[in-house]
Amino acid sequence: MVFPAKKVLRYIFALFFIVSLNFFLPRAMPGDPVINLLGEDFIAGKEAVEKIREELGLNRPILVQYASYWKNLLRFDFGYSYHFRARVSSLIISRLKWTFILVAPSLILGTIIGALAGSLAGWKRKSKGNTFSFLFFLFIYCSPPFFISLLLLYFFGFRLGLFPLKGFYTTGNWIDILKHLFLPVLIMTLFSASRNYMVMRGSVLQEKEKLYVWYARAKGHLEDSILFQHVFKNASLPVITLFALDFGFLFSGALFIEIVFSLNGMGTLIYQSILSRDYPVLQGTFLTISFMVIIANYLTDWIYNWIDPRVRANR
Amino acid sequence: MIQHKKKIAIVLLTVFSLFFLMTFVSHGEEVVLRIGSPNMVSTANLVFDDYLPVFAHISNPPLTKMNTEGQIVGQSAKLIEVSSDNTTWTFHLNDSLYWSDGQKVTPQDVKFTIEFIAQNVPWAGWLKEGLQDISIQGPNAVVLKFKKPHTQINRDLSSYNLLPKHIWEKVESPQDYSNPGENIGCGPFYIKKVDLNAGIITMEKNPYWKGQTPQIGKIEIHLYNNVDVLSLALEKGDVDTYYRYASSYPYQNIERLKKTGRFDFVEKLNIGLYFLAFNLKRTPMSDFKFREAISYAINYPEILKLDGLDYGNLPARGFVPNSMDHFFETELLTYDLEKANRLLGEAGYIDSDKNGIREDLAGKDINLTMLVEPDYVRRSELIKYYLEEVGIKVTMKNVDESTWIALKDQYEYDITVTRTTPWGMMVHGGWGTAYFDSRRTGEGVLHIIDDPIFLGLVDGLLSTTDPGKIKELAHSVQSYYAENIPAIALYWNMIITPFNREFTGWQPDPLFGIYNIDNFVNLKKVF
Amino acid sequence: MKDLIFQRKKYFTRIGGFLFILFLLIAIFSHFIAPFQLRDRFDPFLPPGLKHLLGTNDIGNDLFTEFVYGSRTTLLVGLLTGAFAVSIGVLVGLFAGYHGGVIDELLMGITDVVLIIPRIPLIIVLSAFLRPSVGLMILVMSILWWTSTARIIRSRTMQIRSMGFVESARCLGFSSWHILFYEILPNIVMIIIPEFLITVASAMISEASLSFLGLGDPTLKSWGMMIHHAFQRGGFLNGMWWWYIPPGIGITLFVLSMVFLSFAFEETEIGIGEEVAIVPFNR
Amino acid sequence: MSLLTVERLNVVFTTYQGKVKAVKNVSMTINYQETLALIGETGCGKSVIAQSILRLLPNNAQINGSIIFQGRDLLLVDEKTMASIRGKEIAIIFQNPSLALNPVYSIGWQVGEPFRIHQGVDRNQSIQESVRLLSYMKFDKPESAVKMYPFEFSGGMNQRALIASALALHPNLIIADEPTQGLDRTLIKQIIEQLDRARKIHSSSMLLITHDLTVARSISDWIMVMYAGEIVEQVPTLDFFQSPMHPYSQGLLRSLPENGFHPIPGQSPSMIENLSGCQFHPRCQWAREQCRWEKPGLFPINRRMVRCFLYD
Amino acid sequence: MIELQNIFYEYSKGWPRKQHQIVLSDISVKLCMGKTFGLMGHSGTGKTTLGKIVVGLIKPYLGKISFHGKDISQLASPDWLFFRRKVQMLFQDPQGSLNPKKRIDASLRDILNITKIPFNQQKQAIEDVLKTVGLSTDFLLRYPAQLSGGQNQRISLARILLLKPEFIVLDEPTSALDISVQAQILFLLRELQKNHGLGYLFISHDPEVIQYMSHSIGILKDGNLDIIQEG
Repeated sequence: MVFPAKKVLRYIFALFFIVSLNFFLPRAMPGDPVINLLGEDFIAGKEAVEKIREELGLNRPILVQYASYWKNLLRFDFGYSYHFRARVSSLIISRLKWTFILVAPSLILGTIIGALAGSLAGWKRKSKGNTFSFLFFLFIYCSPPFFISLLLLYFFGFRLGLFPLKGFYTTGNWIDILKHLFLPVLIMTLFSASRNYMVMRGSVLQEKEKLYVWYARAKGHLEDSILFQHVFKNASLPVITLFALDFGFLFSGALFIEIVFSLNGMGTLIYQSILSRDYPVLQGTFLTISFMVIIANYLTDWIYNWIDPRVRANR
Repeated sequence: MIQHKKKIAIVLLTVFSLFFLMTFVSHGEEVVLRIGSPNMVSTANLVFDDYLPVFAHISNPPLTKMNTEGQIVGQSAKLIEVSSDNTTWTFHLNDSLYWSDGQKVTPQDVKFTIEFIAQNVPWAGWLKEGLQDISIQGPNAVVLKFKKPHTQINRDLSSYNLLPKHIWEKVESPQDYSNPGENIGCGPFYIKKVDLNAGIITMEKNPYWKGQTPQIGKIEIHLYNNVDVLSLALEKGDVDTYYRYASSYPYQNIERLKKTGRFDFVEKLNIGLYFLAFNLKRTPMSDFKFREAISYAINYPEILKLDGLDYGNLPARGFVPNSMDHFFETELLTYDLEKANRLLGEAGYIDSDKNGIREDLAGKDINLTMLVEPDYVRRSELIKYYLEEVGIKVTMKNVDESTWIALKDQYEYDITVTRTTPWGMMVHGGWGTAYFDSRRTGEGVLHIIDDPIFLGLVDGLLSTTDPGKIKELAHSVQSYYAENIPAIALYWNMIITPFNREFTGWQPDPLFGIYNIDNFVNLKKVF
Repeated sequence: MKDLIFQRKKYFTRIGGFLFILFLLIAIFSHFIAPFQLRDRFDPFLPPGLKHLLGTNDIGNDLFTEFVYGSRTTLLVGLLTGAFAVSIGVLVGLFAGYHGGVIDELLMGITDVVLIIPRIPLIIVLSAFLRPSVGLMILVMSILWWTSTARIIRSRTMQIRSMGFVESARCLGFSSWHILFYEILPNIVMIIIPEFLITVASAMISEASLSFLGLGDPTLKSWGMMIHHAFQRGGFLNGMWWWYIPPGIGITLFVLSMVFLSFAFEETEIGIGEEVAIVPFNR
Repeated sequence: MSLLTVERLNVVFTTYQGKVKAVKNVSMTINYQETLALIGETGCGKSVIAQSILRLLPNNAQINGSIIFQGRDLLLVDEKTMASIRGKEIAIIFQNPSLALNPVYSIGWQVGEPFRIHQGVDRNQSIQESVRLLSYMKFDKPESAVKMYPFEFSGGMNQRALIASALALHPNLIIADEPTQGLDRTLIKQIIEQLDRARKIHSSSMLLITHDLTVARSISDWIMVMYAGEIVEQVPTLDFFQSPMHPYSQGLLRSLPENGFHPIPGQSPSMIENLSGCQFHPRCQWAREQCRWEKPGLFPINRRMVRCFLYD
Repeated sequence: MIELQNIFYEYSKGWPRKQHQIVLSDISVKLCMGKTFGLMGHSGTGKTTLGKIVVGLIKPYLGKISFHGKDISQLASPDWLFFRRKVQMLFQDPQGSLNPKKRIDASLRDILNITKIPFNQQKQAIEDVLKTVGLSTDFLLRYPAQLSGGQNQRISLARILLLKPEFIVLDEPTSALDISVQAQILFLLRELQKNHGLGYLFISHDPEVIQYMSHSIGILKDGNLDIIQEG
């Protein structure tokens, strides 16, 4: 699959910008860059600090530092966390896996459920079921994620005792993992679905007045088959765009859910590094998420290309 | 579409009921003590993690410990000797200690541990600088020789876990050594697994443990990011007790737990406390009369009730709580608005322009900058209200922990609310001197007193190991606090630990609470 | 049949408008509405009653008073962020869409980059380096939240630019400035307003979420902070719903009112173009 | 026996500005294998009649009257039956082919759609069928054309694809709603010829809606002139061009290029306001006092009908 | 008089490798005041592009346009403004050439404002121009969507007339209109030419309309202009 050079260039530029931001931010912030780079949790004697300053090359000209920063990044070296006593890259990889297990099903389920329910709601606005689903998703859409998480945890986890309150697993077999993941994935799915629902509903509302819909009707299609054979594909284009954005959103949303459910994923990693002001980890996670979003954008373009012939031809 | 909806509903129902059924999976027979803790372990490192070293105190017991009476006694070391000039300390090891792989604990292990700490742990810099020589004496004794007299080394070593030399010397970079699997230990339990994805640290019985045999078979430490969720887990029965280093179970949640009828509570007066600190390098805080007046402006009963839910005692002018060794009774702090106003007036702080705010001696409105850390917002808010009651304006400055440290080190504040930990109360000269001695630095250290009298008392404490002399000096320090009020204790609180009634025999110590070996070997499951 | 739809829309609009104005009035006239001062203290943990409509909190402050005053901060954060972010987005979108060419490539390149930056993590990184404060939060959100607006405005501007009246205006000799702000802007107001409302909503939810993480300014009285304290001080566990539900519902209702209002604008304009439906709502 | 009979059709739209009476008391008949051309100005209600026949009006429309198609009243049958009639027995060609085609599906997929809907043919076979239909419509390379998308075609090509699709199942009635709108003159001729040829081969009837008199003249058998929602003249095509009777018809013919672009003075009335009397009286040079107050009926003269007091 | 000399125009597409498509090649024509030049051609042959080049909305790739003997690309600001006002264009889509969010009144007043007509004279000017295009003042408070195509086209014409132009490019002004309305507009345009001595460049694909309107006629095909009838 070849892409227009312009798009690729944009992604490269975006990556370049984010990496640069990540490089200059700690150096531009008030305070000692050593502390800004190592985290405030890091306590060491003066000698040690000087030694590390030397190691990090903070005495060298900023452009030289910048170049070596890039070199490190290309080797997937995000630095070292004194708080976690580990390389940031290995830390992120071990956490990313779990967050992915959380995010991927939510994203897929959320997109499917949201798109289906949303298209139905846009198509037949008057039915009672759609009014209900509209109000339901609107409520989810308008609520802070941590709020919903705690409420669901309280009712399903505590009151009804159906699900465990923390962790990815206890024993580690797949049923156990599913049981632990059910509530977090449910909540993330709801959020993802609510966003997709709103977009899909609006999109179908716009599409349904278009001439090709009337024409499909004139050909003898029944209402439901117009929706699924004609409108759905057109109306889902904005949802696909959202897919990439959703990715970043779910990673941030996962933050709150991971905290509430004590899940040892990227969100908790971010949270722990906030608490200990572990800047290398914060920056590493930030970079990773940005990178994931760029990849998701790339993927989105790909899907978009595949669905919309107009885009394909405009290359 | 209706059919579709039905299908979806059926699938959802099936999945749901499947999960419902799975909740009835039963557990094994072995007696397991499950401890819930919000102290999130972030890496399986026995030395550098924030909290794993605390949890490892029962698997890799330090040389010394604090007993339930608050005295430092030997743990892995059965006998501790100190030379008369306080420079040479000899630790005779308990000879019945074995690592969980069957090897005997040797003085080499201790030597390795202390050298490792001195070399790698930044906050143990004093050890690196002060240590002259470590040698092994006989089959089971280690001798530490210091460059200058060190009187409290037994206490300072009570927090460093013993490391097995035969494992750690093979590790390539021990600074980064984190091991989520089995960690060899020499306590009654050893760490079997640190599974952060499950949020569980599993500890199993050390088969070679020669001391009192524990009644429980296994300890699981369950980690919760969120305290409320942890409280729910307690209530639900997911965990049996609660442990948070140097902190109590949230007071607000106690009543609720009591109602379940399944829990009892260990109540222990905390050695640490919350206090209001003055920046003595600035006016008007440097004026004793001002501080004295303020000490009457604070509504102690109310702050105890609101902030501590009455789980604690009213404080005395002597600062140090009565749970501490060598407590010396001083006059209780009292709330007397009239007196506070009168004293302020007498000291010359009068509101002459009638704008509701008193002026300082130079004639300017008093506007105190109060540093507020996120965790101390409520207490700080109350202090602000109290001071405004007597005509002193307070501006709250929101800072995070690191900024707080930076600003207090630069004396860029007027007042602040902070706390002491039990450990902090005991280090340095003890009795809180660590926080005030102007010659010290450190995270929570305020270093605001440079009065030679006070420094003399501290030096006295630092140069003796004689119990009688220590007691005398401890009393003097408390009198000094009472007479000079460099800081005001807000209240003395309790550390409350809920536990499942099925377990009995709890023996908390003042330093690490329930988390000590004596406690765990004595615990019994009743039902 | 159509009447029914109109009525439904009116219904939503009325609820939305009513709630919006209600909250706005509460924020503006806090002094008159609040029964007590923020600093007044009573018995702690009182349940709702006649004297204290929403009971009292852990240090005995009247929660209704706190709720009323808290609306100020929360609404301020939301409305200011919305205003700033949407202004940036509208300007960028207008210029990119109208001028096209290199300017468009450049502005849209920047938009894409900013869109890719994960918002909440960046705010977290920034608040970690700097100190949390309302100003910072508004600033950071404003410079991150404008992208979707810019995209939509751009695509609409491009559509409008190709319409005859813009060309005709150019031909008649109007300046670019006149064309942008007098000819094109009135035609995109209908998209700007829902974008504004959605941005406000998103900012408010973010403020609350960050406060929950402890990244808010704890000395400030906002709804997010109320919830933060409720969770910190056992309000949630002890079922003191009167402590955390009103601010939570407050946020949800205000956001809801915004969304309802935005629907009113959305549905009058049909066939705006596909991108309008994209309402990225990042928290 | 007629194929389609419309009787007393009234269509009212409810809008923000008020009630719009788009079609007022229209009756008409289309016989087998005949073409009826409905002509009139933009907005006079021509398309509404077409949409009423297929029951494709938006929700804010109210229809009254009866539309008898092959013995069934289309306004009374249920939605499922109606769907089975659409595309199979009555096909429609829209005036904006590029918008009527779905942008994200290939031409072949869309042209062959009637086979899938009404005959349960599978996807591949339907595309084969559309190759056949497109070659029939004189597409150069029908095999590659079916893989193209509407945006890759010009308006004229899309229109031909639409016609191909409409004729797929040999419908009895084809409704062509301004099929030549916006196309070049040369193309118009070509498309109209193809349309007429196809109609004749399938022996279908056609309802042609247009404002282009030239188009109407070339293929229609009957002409029906509409003005402001009413039928003002119904007449065989030849007679119409020879001797238009209604003053509006006369005006229309005079404004044709070949007759020297002589405009009718004034403007057509708004459909919201209720104009009393003859709808054309403000612009009519023969208007008299009676026309102002009294609505003329449709007066039959020979084979034609005229709504004017002049022929009372 | 407007003179086009050797006009070239090409359309480029794609990035980074551009594809060029020549739209107009070497076109030279003289457009006179008071006369109509009819420009014919199929859709997509660049008729509208040529029209826009004449009014200066698009710059040609090569070539010179002179207005009263002066090269318009060399014009200084006041002269350019003069040219901009005197040479106008009427677009094809009647509905689209008026701002849908503005009442007719405001659309007209905008023009009067840029020509600096004082407010108290505006009302008279608007009444006059509406009379010229054959509309009543009732329309002033309506929006373009409430008018028919022919009425909108009249308003567009009124806007142009307010600038007192010398030359108007008419880009298929009637192709979207009904036959009867088309006749009205064409009639009006001829009246205006007679009364004001306007020059027209009349663009259309309809030979009959071109014949009816024009003094001289050119056909645009494959980028070349063939003049088939000299006026």
